[in-house]
Amino acid sequence: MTKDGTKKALGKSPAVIPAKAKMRITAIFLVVLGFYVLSSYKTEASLMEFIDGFENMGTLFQKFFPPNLGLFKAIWPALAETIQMAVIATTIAAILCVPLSLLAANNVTTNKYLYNFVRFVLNILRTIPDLVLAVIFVALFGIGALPGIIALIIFSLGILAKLISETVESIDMNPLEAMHASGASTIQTIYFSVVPQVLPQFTSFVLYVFEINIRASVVLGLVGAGGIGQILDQQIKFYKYPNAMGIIIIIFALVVIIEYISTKIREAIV
Amino acid sequence: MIEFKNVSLTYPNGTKGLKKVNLTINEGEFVVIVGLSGAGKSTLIRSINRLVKPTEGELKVDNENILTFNGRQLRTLRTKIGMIFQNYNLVKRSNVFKNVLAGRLGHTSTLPSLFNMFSNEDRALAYESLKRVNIEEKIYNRADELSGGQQQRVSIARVLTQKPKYILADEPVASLDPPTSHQVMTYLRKINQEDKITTIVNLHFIDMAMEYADRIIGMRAGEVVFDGPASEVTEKTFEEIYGRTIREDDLRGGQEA
Amino acid sequence: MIEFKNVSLTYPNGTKGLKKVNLTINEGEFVVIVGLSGAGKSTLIRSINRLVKPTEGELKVDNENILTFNGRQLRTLRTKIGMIFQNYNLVKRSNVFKNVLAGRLGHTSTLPSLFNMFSNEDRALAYESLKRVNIEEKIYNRADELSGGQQQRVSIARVLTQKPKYILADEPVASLDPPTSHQVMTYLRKINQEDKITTIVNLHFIDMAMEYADRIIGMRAGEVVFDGPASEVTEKTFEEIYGRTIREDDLRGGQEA
Amino acid sequence: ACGTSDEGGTATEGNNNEETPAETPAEKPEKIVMGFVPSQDSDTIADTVEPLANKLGEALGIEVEGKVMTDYSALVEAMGANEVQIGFIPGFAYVLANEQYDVEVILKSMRYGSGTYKAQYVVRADSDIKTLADLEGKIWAYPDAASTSGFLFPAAQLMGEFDLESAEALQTEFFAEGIAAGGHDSAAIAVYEGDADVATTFDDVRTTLEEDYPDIMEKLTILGHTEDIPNDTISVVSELDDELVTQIKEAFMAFNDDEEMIKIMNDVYNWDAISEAEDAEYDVVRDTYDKLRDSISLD
Amino acid sequence: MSLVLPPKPKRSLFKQVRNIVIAIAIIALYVWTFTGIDIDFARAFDRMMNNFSRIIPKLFDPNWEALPKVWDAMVETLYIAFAGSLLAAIFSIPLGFLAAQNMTKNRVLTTIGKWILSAIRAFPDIILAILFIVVVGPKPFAGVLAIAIGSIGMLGKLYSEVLESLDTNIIEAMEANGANKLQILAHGIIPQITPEFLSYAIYRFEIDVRASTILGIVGAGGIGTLIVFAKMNRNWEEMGLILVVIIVVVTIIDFISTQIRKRLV
Ligand SMILES: Nc1ncnc2c1ncn2[C@@H]1O[C@H](COP(=O)(O)OP(=O)(O)OP(=O)(O)O)[C@@H](O)[C@H]1O
Ligand SMILES: Nc1ncnc2c1ncn2[C@@H]1O[C@H](COP(=O)(O)OP(=O)(O)OP(=O)(O)O)[C@@H](O)[C@H]1O
Ligand SMILES: [Mg+2]
Ligand SMILES: [Mg+2]
Repeated sequence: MTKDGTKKALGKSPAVIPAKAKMRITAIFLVVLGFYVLSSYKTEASLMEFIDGFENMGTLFQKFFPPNLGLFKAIWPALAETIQMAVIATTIAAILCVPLSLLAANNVTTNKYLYNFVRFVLNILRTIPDLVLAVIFVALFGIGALPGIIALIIFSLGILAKLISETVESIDMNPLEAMHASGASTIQTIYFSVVPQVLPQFTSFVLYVFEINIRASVVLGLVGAGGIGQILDQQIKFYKYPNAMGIIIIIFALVVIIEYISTKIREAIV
Repeated sequence: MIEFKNVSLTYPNGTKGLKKVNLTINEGEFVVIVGLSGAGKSTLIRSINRLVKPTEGELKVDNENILTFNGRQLRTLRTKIGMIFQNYNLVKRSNVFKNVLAGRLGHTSTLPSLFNMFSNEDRALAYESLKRVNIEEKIYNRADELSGGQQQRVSIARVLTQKPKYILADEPVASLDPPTSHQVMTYLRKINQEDKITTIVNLHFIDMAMEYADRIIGMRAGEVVFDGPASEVTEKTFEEIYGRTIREDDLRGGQEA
Repeated sequence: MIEFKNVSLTYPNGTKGLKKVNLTINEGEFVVIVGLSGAGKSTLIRSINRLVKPTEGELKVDNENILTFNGRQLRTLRTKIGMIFQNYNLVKRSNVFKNVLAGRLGHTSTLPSLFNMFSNEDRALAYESLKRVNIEEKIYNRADELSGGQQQRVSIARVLTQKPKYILADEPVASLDPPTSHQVMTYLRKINQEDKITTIVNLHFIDMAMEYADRIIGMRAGEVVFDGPASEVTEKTFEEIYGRTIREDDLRGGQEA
Repeated sequence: ACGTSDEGGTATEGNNNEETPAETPAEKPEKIVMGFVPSQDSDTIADTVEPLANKLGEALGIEVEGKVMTDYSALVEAMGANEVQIGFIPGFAYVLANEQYDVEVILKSMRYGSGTYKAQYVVRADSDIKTLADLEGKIWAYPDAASTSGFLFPAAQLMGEFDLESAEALQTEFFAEGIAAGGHDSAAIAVYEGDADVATTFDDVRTTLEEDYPDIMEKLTILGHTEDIPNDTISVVSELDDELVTQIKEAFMAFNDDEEMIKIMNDVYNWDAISEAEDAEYDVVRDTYDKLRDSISLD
Repeated sequence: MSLVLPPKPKRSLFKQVRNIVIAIAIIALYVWTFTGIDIDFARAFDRMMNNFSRIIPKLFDPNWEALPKVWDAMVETLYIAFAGSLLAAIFSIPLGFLAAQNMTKNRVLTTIGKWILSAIRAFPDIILAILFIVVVGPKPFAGVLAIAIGSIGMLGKLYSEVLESLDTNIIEAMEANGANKLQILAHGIIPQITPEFLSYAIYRFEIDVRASTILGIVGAGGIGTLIVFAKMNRNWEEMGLILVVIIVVVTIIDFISTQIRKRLV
C-alpha cells in the first residue's frame, strides 16, 4: 500500500521544468561554459597573475592623480569640435533614421521583402567598426571634421535605426487601426499615432547615441578626424597622465550632463 | 443602407469568421449584435469599413459593393463610417483635443495636417463634439489621464467629429463598469437619435442589448442565428446565441469561453 | 476571523482610501465587496494582507493585530492568505507549473527554492491544484500562451497550492467575458465550500455579487454603506452603493463614474 | 618631473617588483617577452615578430615570446611593470621609458646601412616655398605630436632656427595653423591636396603613397631635412641581470652573420643590420624633447 | 454660423518659460555648432570623387591571400571578446541592480551606481588597455579584462533600464504569497529580465567582436591590430578582406544568438 502510495504521489508530482526543456537549457549552459573555458585557455587567463599584478595597476593608477582640471581652457577648442561633430552627426542620423526605422519595423512595413532588405542593410551598417569607417572616410575626404562626422552618422544610424525600429514594433497598434478606420492616409496615421508613442524613447535613444558619439571621437582623433581624442592620445604618449585624467573627467562630466538632460527631457515629454 | 449578401470570410489560417451572412441594415437604425467570444461579431462589424475583407459574397454600403474598393475609394468609404473600439484606441500620449481632431484626418489633406493646421471649422466642430459628450473641460488633458469611461467618451467625440453616416462600435463598454457602461450606451443612443446616424454596436451582454437596441442580431460561430426587435428576444433566443443556457455552460468548468 | 475596528487609511498624497471601517468576517464566509471604481474596495482587501498599511484603527486576523506586524510575522501572515488579482499577475514567461509552485514559496526555505527544488509533496499539491481547476494539461505551457480565463484559473491554482486559510480576490473577473467570469466565480465558490476557505471577493457587478455571495458589503468613498446577505439587497441598496439610481446617473453624462 | 636618468635609477627601485633586488641577480627568468611597436616612421609595417622571437629563444635557451603592439605607451608601461623585458621602441619612446622606468638601450636597428634617419619637409613642387623661412604664415600638417620624425625634430629645428619659445608659439605665431593629420601619409596627402602647405614626415613617405597617387613624386618635393634621428632601439628593462643582457646582445649581433635572419629582418622590418647602441646616442632626442617638454603640457 | 472655438490651452507660466528656455538653448547649440565647424563641402565632394577610385574599388577586391592571417586574428578576437563580454554580462548584473531605482530604493545608492557606470564609460579603451597590461602583461587576457570593464559601463546602464521597466504586479503577487526577497528575485524578477539581459549581452558581444582595437594596444593580435596596420600601410585590399570577415562573422553570431535566444526565452 505504501509502495503504491509513493508511486502514485510521485506520479502526481511532475518536474518543475519538463525534462526536454531542462536538457536544452543545460546543453546551452554547457556550451556557453565550455566555450568560456576554451576562451580562458586561449586567452591565457590566470587569476593568480591578475591578483599578483593588481598592485602594479594601483601604482600606475596613482600616476593619474591628482587630475589636472586646469586644462579645460587649453582643450576647449578640441572639445568644442568634438561636441559639434557629435551634434551634427546625431542630428543627421536622427533625421535619417526616421524613415529607415519605419521601414525596418514589421508592424508598419508589411511588405516582407522591403522589410527584410532594409533590415539587412542596417545589419551590415552596424557591423562595420567605427575605426574602419573613420579610416575610409579620412582617405576619401581628407583630414578634418567632415570624415569624422560622416563616420559617426553611419555608425549611429545603424544603432539608432535598430533601437527605434524595435520601439516602433512594440507600440500600441490600436490607435493606428482607429485612424485607418476613419480614413486617414498612411502618413497621417504614422504622424498622429506612431510619432507620439515613440517620441520619448526616440529622444532618449538619440541622446544615448549622442553620448556614444562623444566617446567615439576618441577613436576618430587617432586617424586625423579631429576632436578631443587627439589631445588625449598625445597626453598619454607624453606621460602627462594627470592631464589625461583631467580630460577623462571632463568627458565624464559631459556624459553625466547628457544623461541628466536626457532624463529631464524625458520627464518633460513623457 | 448596408446590405450583406451571402458574405463569408475565411481568415488566412482557415478560421471561418463569417458564414454566408445575409443582412440589411436600414438608415437610422440602432442595431446591437450579441454573441459569445469568437462568434464573429467583430469580423462582421469590421467588414463594413473593410478593416477585414470578406472572401465571398457582396457587401453594399449605400448601394456600392465595397468589396471591390481600393486605395482612394476605401479612404472615402471610411471617412463616412465612424468606429468606436473596446479599448478606445486613443493615442494615450496626445491630448484629448488632438485625439478628437484625428477624426477629421480623413477630410484633411495630408500636408497641412502634419503641421497641426486644422481649419477653424474643424476645430470648432471638434470642440462641439467634446461638448456633446460633456467632456470639454478635459480638452487639454492627456488621454491617459482620463478614466475608462471618459476615454470612451473622447472616442465618441472623435467619431462625431468625423461627421459619419454610420457608426460602428465594437464592444464599446466591455472595459467599463456597469454605471459607466450605461452612460456610454446612452450617449451612443442619443447621437443615433439626434443625428440620425445608423449605429451598429457589438455587445457581450444581451440584457444591455435589449435595453438600447431597436433591433438585435444574434451571432454564433460566424452565422446570424437571431435577427429581430428587442421585444422578440426570449429564453430560446438566449439558448440559440449562447449555445445553451448560461448557467449550465459555466458549470462545465473545463470548457473555454 | 478578520476584524476591522475603526480602520482608516490615508494615502501619502492625502487621499482617504478607508474611513473608519468596522467589519467582522467569519470563518468560511464568502463575502463579496461591491462598489464603484475608487470606492476603496482594493484598499480594503489589500489591508488584510498588509499590501497597504492602514494608518489608524485595529485590524485583527485570527485575533492578532496585524498592523503591528513586521518582516517575519508579515511573511507568516501572508502565507496563510492567498490573493487573486485582476490581471492574474502570473510570470508570463514561466510555465504554468512554475507559476503554481510559486504559491509554495512562503512555505519553502529559500535556498532550495532558488534552484527550483521543491519537495515531492509540494509538486504533487501543485499538480493537484491544477487539476482542481481543470487545467492540468497546460502544465508546461508558458503562462502567456493561455487565454484570460485560463490564466485566472492558473492563479486560482497558485492560491490553492498555498493552502491558505483566507482567499482575497481583487476583481478576479474584470478582464473576462461573462461566461468565463461565471466559470471563474464558480470555481472560487466551489473552493470556498469544499475547503472551507474564507473568501473575500471584490466585484464591480452587483448582479454577479448577488449570485455568488453569502454576504455583500457595499462600499462608497472609503465607507461601508451596506453589509448584509444577498437577499437583503434592494433598489435602495443600489442607490446607496452607486450614489443614485443607475439610469438617472447616466443621463447626467457630466458626472464621473 | 624626473631629472636625469641616474636619479631615475634610484627612484624606480621602489616601483619594481619587490622580489628582485637589483644587487642579487636572480636566476634566468622562465620566459622573456619581447614587445614591438611598429612605428609609421618605417615604411613597411609588420604585424608579427614571431620568426625573430623564435630565433632569439633558440639562441638564449629561454622561451621568448614576441608581441606586436599598436601603442608604445602601453609597451613602455608594460616594461615598467616588468611584464615585457625587451622592447623595440622608437627613439622618443625610449627616452621617455628611460626617464620613467630606467629602461636601457642595448642595440639599435640599421637601415640602408645607417643607424640614423631623417625627417623631411614636404611641400608642393609648384609652391613658392623654397626655404624654411618661406614657411612662415603657412599651414603645417604633422602626423601627431608624439611622432619623433613627424613632429619633435622638425618642431625643435624650426623653434631653434626662428627663435620661438614653444611648440605652441610655433603653431600659432610662426605657422598660420598646425594640423595633426593622424599619420605620415595623411600629412603628405594634406599637402598634395592643398589642405596644408608643408608636411613633416619621415624620409621618404612618398614611396608608400606612390601606388595610390602615381604622380606624387612630381607633385611633392622635399624642401629639406632635419638632423639625424637615431633609429629604433632594442631596449631592456633593468630587472634583467647583466649576464642575460650580454647574452641577448650577442644573440642579436649574431643575427648579422646569419643570412637567413638578415633576410627575415629585411623582409619584415626593412632592417639590414643590428648594431650596438649607447644611451648617449639618444641624447639628441632627449635634448630635442627637452626643448618641447613644457610647451606640450596643457596648463 | 458663428464658430465656437475651444479656449486656448492654459499653460503654466513656468512651463512656458521652461519651453522657451529649452528652445533658445537648442537653437543656440545649433548656431554655435554650425558657425563653429568649418567644412568646405564643395571641396570635400570634389576630393571624394577623386579619391573614390583609389580606395573603394580596392575595398571590393579583397586580398584573399591574407585570409589565413585575418581569420586567425578573427578567431583570437572571438575568444577574447567572448570571455570579456561574458565577464561583463555577469558583473554588470549587480551594478545594474544598484543603479535601478525600483530595485535599490535608496536614491543616494542609485546615483552612485549610475555615476560609476558613467565613469566607466568615460574611460577610453587605450587607458583601460594600459592599466591591464601592467597587471597581467601583454597577452590576450589583458584584452579580456579591458573589454570586460569597457562593456560593463554600457551593459550595466542597459540592465538598469530593463529593471526599471519591470512589471511590478508580479512582485506584488509574490509578496502577497509570503515569498521573501530572494525568492521574489529568483521566481518573479529573473524570468522577466532574462531575455532582455541576454539580448543585450549578445549585442555587446557583437560590438566587442567588431570594435576590438583595444586588442592591438595590448599586443593580443586580434582583428583591430590588422585594421590599424592595414590603415598604416594603406592596404585597402586587406581592409576589404577584414570587412568581409567581420561582416560574415558578426552575421553568423547574430544568427546563432537568435537561435539561442529563441530556445531560452
Ligand atoms: N486575424 C485573424 N486571423 C485568424 N482568425 C481570426 C482572426 N481574427 C479573428 N479570428 C477568428 O475568427 C473568429 C471570429 O472572431 P471575432 O473576433 O469576429 O469574434 P468576436 O465575436 O468579435 O469575439 P470577441 O467577443 O472575443 O471579440 C474567432 O474564431 C477568431 O479566433
Ligand atoms: N497608491 C495610492 N496612492 C494614492 N491614492 C490611491 C492609491 N491607491 C488608491 N488610491 C486612491 O484611493 C481611493 C480608493 O482606491 P481603490 O483602488 O481602493 O478603489 P477600488 O474600489 O478598488 O477601485 P477600482 O474599482 O477602480 O479598482 C481612490 O480614490 C484612489 O484614487
Ligand atoms: Mg470582438
Ligand atoms: Mg480596485
